[in-house]
Amino acid sequence: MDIPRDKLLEIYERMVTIRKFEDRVHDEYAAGRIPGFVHLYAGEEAVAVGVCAHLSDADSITSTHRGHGHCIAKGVGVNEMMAELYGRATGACKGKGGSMHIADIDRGMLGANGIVGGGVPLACGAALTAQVQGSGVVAVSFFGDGGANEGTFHEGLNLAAIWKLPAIFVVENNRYAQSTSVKYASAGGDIAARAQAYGIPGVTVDGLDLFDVYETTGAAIDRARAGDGPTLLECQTYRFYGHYEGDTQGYRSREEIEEYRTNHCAILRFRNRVTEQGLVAADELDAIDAQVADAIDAAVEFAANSPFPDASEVTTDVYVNYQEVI
Amino acid sequence: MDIPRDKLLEIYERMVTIRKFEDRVHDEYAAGRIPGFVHLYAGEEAVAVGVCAHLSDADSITSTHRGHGHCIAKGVGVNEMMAELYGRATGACKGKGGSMHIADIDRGMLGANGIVGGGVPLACGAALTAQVQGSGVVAVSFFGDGGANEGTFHEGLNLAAIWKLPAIFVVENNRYAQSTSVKYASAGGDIAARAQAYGIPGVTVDGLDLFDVYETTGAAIDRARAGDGPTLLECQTYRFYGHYEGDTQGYRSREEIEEYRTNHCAILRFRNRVTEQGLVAADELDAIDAQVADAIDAAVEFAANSPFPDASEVTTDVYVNYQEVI
Amino acid sequence: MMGEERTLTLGLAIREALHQEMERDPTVIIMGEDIVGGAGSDEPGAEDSWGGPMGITRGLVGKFGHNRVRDTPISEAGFIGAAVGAAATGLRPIAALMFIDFFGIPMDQIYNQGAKLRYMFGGKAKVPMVIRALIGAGVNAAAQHSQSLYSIFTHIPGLKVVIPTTPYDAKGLLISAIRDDDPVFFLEHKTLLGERGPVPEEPYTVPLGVAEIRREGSDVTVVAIAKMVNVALSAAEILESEGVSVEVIDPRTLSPLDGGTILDSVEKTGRLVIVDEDTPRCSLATDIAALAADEAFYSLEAPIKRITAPHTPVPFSPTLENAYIPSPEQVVAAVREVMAV
Amino acid sequence: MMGEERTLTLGLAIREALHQEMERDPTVIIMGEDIVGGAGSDEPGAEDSWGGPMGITRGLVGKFGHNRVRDTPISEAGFIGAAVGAAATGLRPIAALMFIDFFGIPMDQIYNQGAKLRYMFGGKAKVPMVIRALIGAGVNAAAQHSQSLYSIFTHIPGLKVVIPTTPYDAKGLLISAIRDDDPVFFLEHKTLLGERGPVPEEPYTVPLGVAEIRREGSDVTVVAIAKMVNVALSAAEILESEGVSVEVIDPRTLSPLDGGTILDSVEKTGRLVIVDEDTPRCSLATDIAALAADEAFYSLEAPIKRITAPHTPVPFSPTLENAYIPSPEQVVAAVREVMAV
Ligand SMILES: Cc1ncc(C[n+]2csc(CCOP(=O)(O)OP(=O)(O)O)c2C)c(N)n1
Ligand SMILES: Cc1ncc(C[n+]2csc(CCOP(=O)(O)OP(=O)(O)O)c2C)c(N)n1
Ligand SMILES: [Mg+2]
Ligand SMILES: [Mg+2]
Repeated sequence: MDIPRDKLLEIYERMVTIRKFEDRVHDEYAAGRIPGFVHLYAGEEAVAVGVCAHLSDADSITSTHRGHGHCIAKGVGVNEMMAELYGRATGACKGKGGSMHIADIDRGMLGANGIVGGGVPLACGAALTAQVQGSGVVAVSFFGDGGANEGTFHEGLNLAAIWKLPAIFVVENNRYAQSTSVKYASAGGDIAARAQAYGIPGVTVDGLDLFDVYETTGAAIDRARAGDGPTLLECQTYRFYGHYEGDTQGYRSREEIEEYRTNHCAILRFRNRVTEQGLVAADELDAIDAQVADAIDAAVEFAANSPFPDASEVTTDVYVNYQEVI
Repeated sequence: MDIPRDKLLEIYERMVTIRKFEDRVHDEYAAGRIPGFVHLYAGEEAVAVGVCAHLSDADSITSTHRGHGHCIAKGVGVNEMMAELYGRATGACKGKGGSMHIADIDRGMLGANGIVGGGVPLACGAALTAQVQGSGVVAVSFFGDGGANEGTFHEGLNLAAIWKLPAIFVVENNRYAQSTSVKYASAGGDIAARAQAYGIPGVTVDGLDLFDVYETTGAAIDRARAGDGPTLLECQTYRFYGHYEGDTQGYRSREEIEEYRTNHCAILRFRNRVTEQGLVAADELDAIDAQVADAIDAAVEFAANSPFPDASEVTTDVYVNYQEVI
Repeated sequence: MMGEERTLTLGLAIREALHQEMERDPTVIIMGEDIVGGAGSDEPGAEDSWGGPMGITRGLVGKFGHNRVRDTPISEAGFIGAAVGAAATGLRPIAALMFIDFFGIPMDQIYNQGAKLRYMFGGKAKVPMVIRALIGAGVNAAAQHSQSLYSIFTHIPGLKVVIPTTPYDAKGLLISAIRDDDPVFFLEHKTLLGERGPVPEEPYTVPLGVAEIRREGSDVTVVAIAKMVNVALSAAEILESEGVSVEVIDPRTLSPLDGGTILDSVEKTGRLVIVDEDTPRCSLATDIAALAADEAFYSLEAPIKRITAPHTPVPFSPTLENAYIPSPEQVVAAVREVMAV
Repeated sequence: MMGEERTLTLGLAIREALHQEMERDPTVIIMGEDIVGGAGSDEPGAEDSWGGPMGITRGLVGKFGHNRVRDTPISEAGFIGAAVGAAATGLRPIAALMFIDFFGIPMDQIYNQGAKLRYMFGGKAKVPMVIRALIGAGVNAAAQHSQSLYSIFTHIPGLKVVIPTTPYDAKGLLISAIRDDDPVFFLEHKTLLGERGPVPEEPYTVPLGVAEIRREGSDVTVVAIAKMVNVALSAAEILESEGVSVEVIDPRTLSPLDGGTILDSVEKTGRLVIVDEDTPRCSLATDIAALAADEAFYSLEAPIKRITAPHTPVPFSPTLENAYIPSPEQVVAAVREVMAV
């Protein structure tokens, strides 16, 4: 599957945006400027971007507690994202959601999710809307290796399979769920193979290789749009930061992390491949790096200069309409 | 696997007891003497009996809304069972549970269950007790083809597999969940094959053949006791009555039911085999038939002559102890 | 039939509302276990052989097709969560949970997802969906098929909770619920489904959040929920013969609650008794009592009495279940007690 | 250190109770996601690197081994249901749900199975288990990690609900909960875990169902739950300077509730304010108000006021979360209002 040059540049830009956004959030969090619980996506960029490169605003995704990468990949702006993490009124969710619920429904991003496995049924629902309306759009559910042990995984995949919903289920197997190894928690040891239980294709993907993710997802989306039903993709990847900001990471070694950061960086790998194959010039990518760095600086400035929501906002947006009609 | 003669007689007695008990409950219900929601097990006797023939009171089972057969197979007495269905104080649950919650924990029968899929985690728990205590006992969870689509199936099997719990999961695939065919609701079409997702054995069993059920279960129990973990058995069977008493059964034909009743009766098949092979004489079995008929009559009499629980009993047995200590 | 009002059972009023709303709005879909029936069967005539636990949804698939009328596997978290996702992306799903007792399976999808999406997203989403479920004791269905539980959904911000007690209200409230832009629990007391009453043929709405005074009275206010409205009305009959005038209020919607109608009545009568089939702790009964103990305090002439189910599961045996469900006699006794002051 | 009381944080008091009870009783086991940590890692030293979300269970596996101290997959219905099954067959499991907000996943196993087995089986089973979970707002953890929700568990017959507010009570109540033969929710407010106070080294029990008067007073009774006890005590300080004497009651156990202590106090003071971080509808706040509006009616001199979170999800932004959580100022205002009568 050949990726057009423009798309390659966009893909690179999105991956770098995720990386720099997360690196910056790490620093902002450490400096005490971002409150709450934060889970960073750095290291896993090729998964979100490789999948979402196929999607338009009309396609839906559901995400996880580790949702910043999915937002950026789906085209959510970094200004409103950073403002949301800062808890500001200009944030993507007006400061009401924060990192764990960051969303932009206009871009088809149905929210980060504080509930592991919580997004799987929601994605089935978005795919159901597509099917009922014959709109031709698809829905993607991202979730972790840990999430694949929740009952919603089973119920969602079975439902999508019998209804042949246009859904793609993307397991981000980053080897850990909090501190627990996937080897301990997942019986069978092969998450992609769980697809067989539902009679749907299950594919193991090198989640650190943008091209592998992109191609496999493309095939899955074609299947979905053709009415052939869902696909399960297990993307093998790795997270560079701790489970959450503050995690002391006693469950894995510095060396392991360094090995991945140095030798299995999806962005570097992408950069090397496209430059070596002469698809894109290195200085074009450097220009993107610089651009993105500026955009992240600007986002922080935007966030820091934005007002906090007024306290009166606490009781708005609960319902569309909750008047007692007398 | 050779079954001792005594065991053959016991097996026959239990199967016939289930059949006659259910036939009688059908009549009693129609006559308005049994209230509530009732789901009959007739037709599926070989599953409950073939499995429970391996179990002692120290082994546990969890059951379903269709629980009478599991009770009888596990050795619960028909007097207290019938009295329970009648809602009497002498019932197995003092009239508090009824058909959907009939239980006898002293016999390791952890209850019929009004929640489809509800028993799977409970059985994991009983198996966990066995493992923690090193008692060597096992736990069996019975559930339906429909129940295999609940999230608890997935969570329970994965948990049992990673902990190598001494558990056996028995799917009673009677082809329907209420009015819905397993062909519609279960993606993949092969429930036993779902075991692969958890790296455990999954076996398709002729659930109308007592011997097949007995042998396969025996192997699964050996595995469980040896510390090799759980097994999934899919027993293909058929229910003779409607989903519940009152079901008009528009979703299947009279012919289909008649075909099973006549040509796929597990009891008849057992009887023919043991008599043809000369393992047991037909008149011994006839004697059991007569004995059981008397026992069922006696059970109805016991139930009908038992008192209803006193209204004051409504608030007892909620807690072991709920005093405010002042 | 000029001049004669058409009557329907409550169950058929619901069916009519479903038909009319599905006709009016192509985004309305309906899903649940066996709401059609016979799915996957090769048998001719098997289709539509079930229609949900009470046959109410029979006939829908023939008119609206399988795309909009869907049987689901037994996967409540899966399909109710799918209804949430579908609602957030442009449909108006009606999901049938069958018995409210099953809420423990899809609860996360209901309360952490469906009820909160709008708020968490800063008001940028809406989740217009209806969950239909059967509630209540009275048919010996025992501990896992007889609960009321509406107190729990009323507790959850982001949900609305509706309980009709008459066929007229059932149709009008369901149409309102379907057209509403928020997630609504529409609860049907299983013993009321057969009740018959006048129901206009044309579609109409009964607004959410408006109580109905079922009987006017001046001595004591009785607020009663679902089947307890009938229990309260029976008690009122008995009490009338003793010269006590009872006002019976049916909130119809528990969230939002029409507190105004209740408080006005208590201000008039000075006495309040609440009849609630749900269990007593942290319940609608305590909710309404607390409201009056704050906002109608100066009108109160007697303690506020609550008649509820006991703090126990629902028992199976008829003698026990009868003792479990609040009775007219209990209401009469409570009213006599507050009148004796 | 003769004469000097040993102090511990509330979190460490919980850890000590776990150690002592596991030592005392070999049937006590503990399970939950990452309660050990590092499971499946080949890394030396990975084991026990987590200890649950707050590190409380660190150190248990070294002493009691993997047979009794188990990390679980992310499968709340699976492992909490397994705890129910284990409890019914002879163990005393302690299951860690991490955040109470996750209750929607295992709820069926908790409320339809664990809470009802005994009743449904006619008293022939017991289910001695403890579910530990973090509750409460105050750390900007947003809508799905900040809820209180104890009203829902209090509503359910068959469950007990315990919330300690001091390290002393945390240890003693947890030991009682573990020894108790019924299923108990043991709820830990995440902002109280670091609070320090005297804790005896030897095992001791604090009985379930007994409230504690945290501050004696004569003008108004304030019943406060969990972190709200501190909010009420701060309010009481302010009010004292205005000459108002506030009695602050900490129920400690929500089910069973020590109604006697509350009613006695209201009979003495004639005024009641309830402070509850949970959302307002069908809540502990309404529960306690309803109790007093019935059984202490004749002592009441003023409306019963409830200070609670609003009927909204928990917001993320600090300005909003601060507005969400009941404050001492709100309590002061409510007390002034009832004192003005
Ligand atoms: C239902 C639920 N259970 C537990 C948690 C706590 N929790 C948050 S993230 C996490 C691990 C998730 O692991 P995985 O699915 O592999 O995603 P990853 O963090 O590796 O991206 C856990 C247990 C939660 N948020 N929701
Ligand atoms: C959680 C839950 N969902 C739905 C139901 C309603 N219900 C009762 S039995 C049943 C069908 C079960 O089918 P299956 O598991 O195949 O068992 P069978 O009745 O065929 O023995 C359904 C949907 C229920 N009791 N519990
Ligand atoms: Mg992971
Ligand atoms: Mg079946």
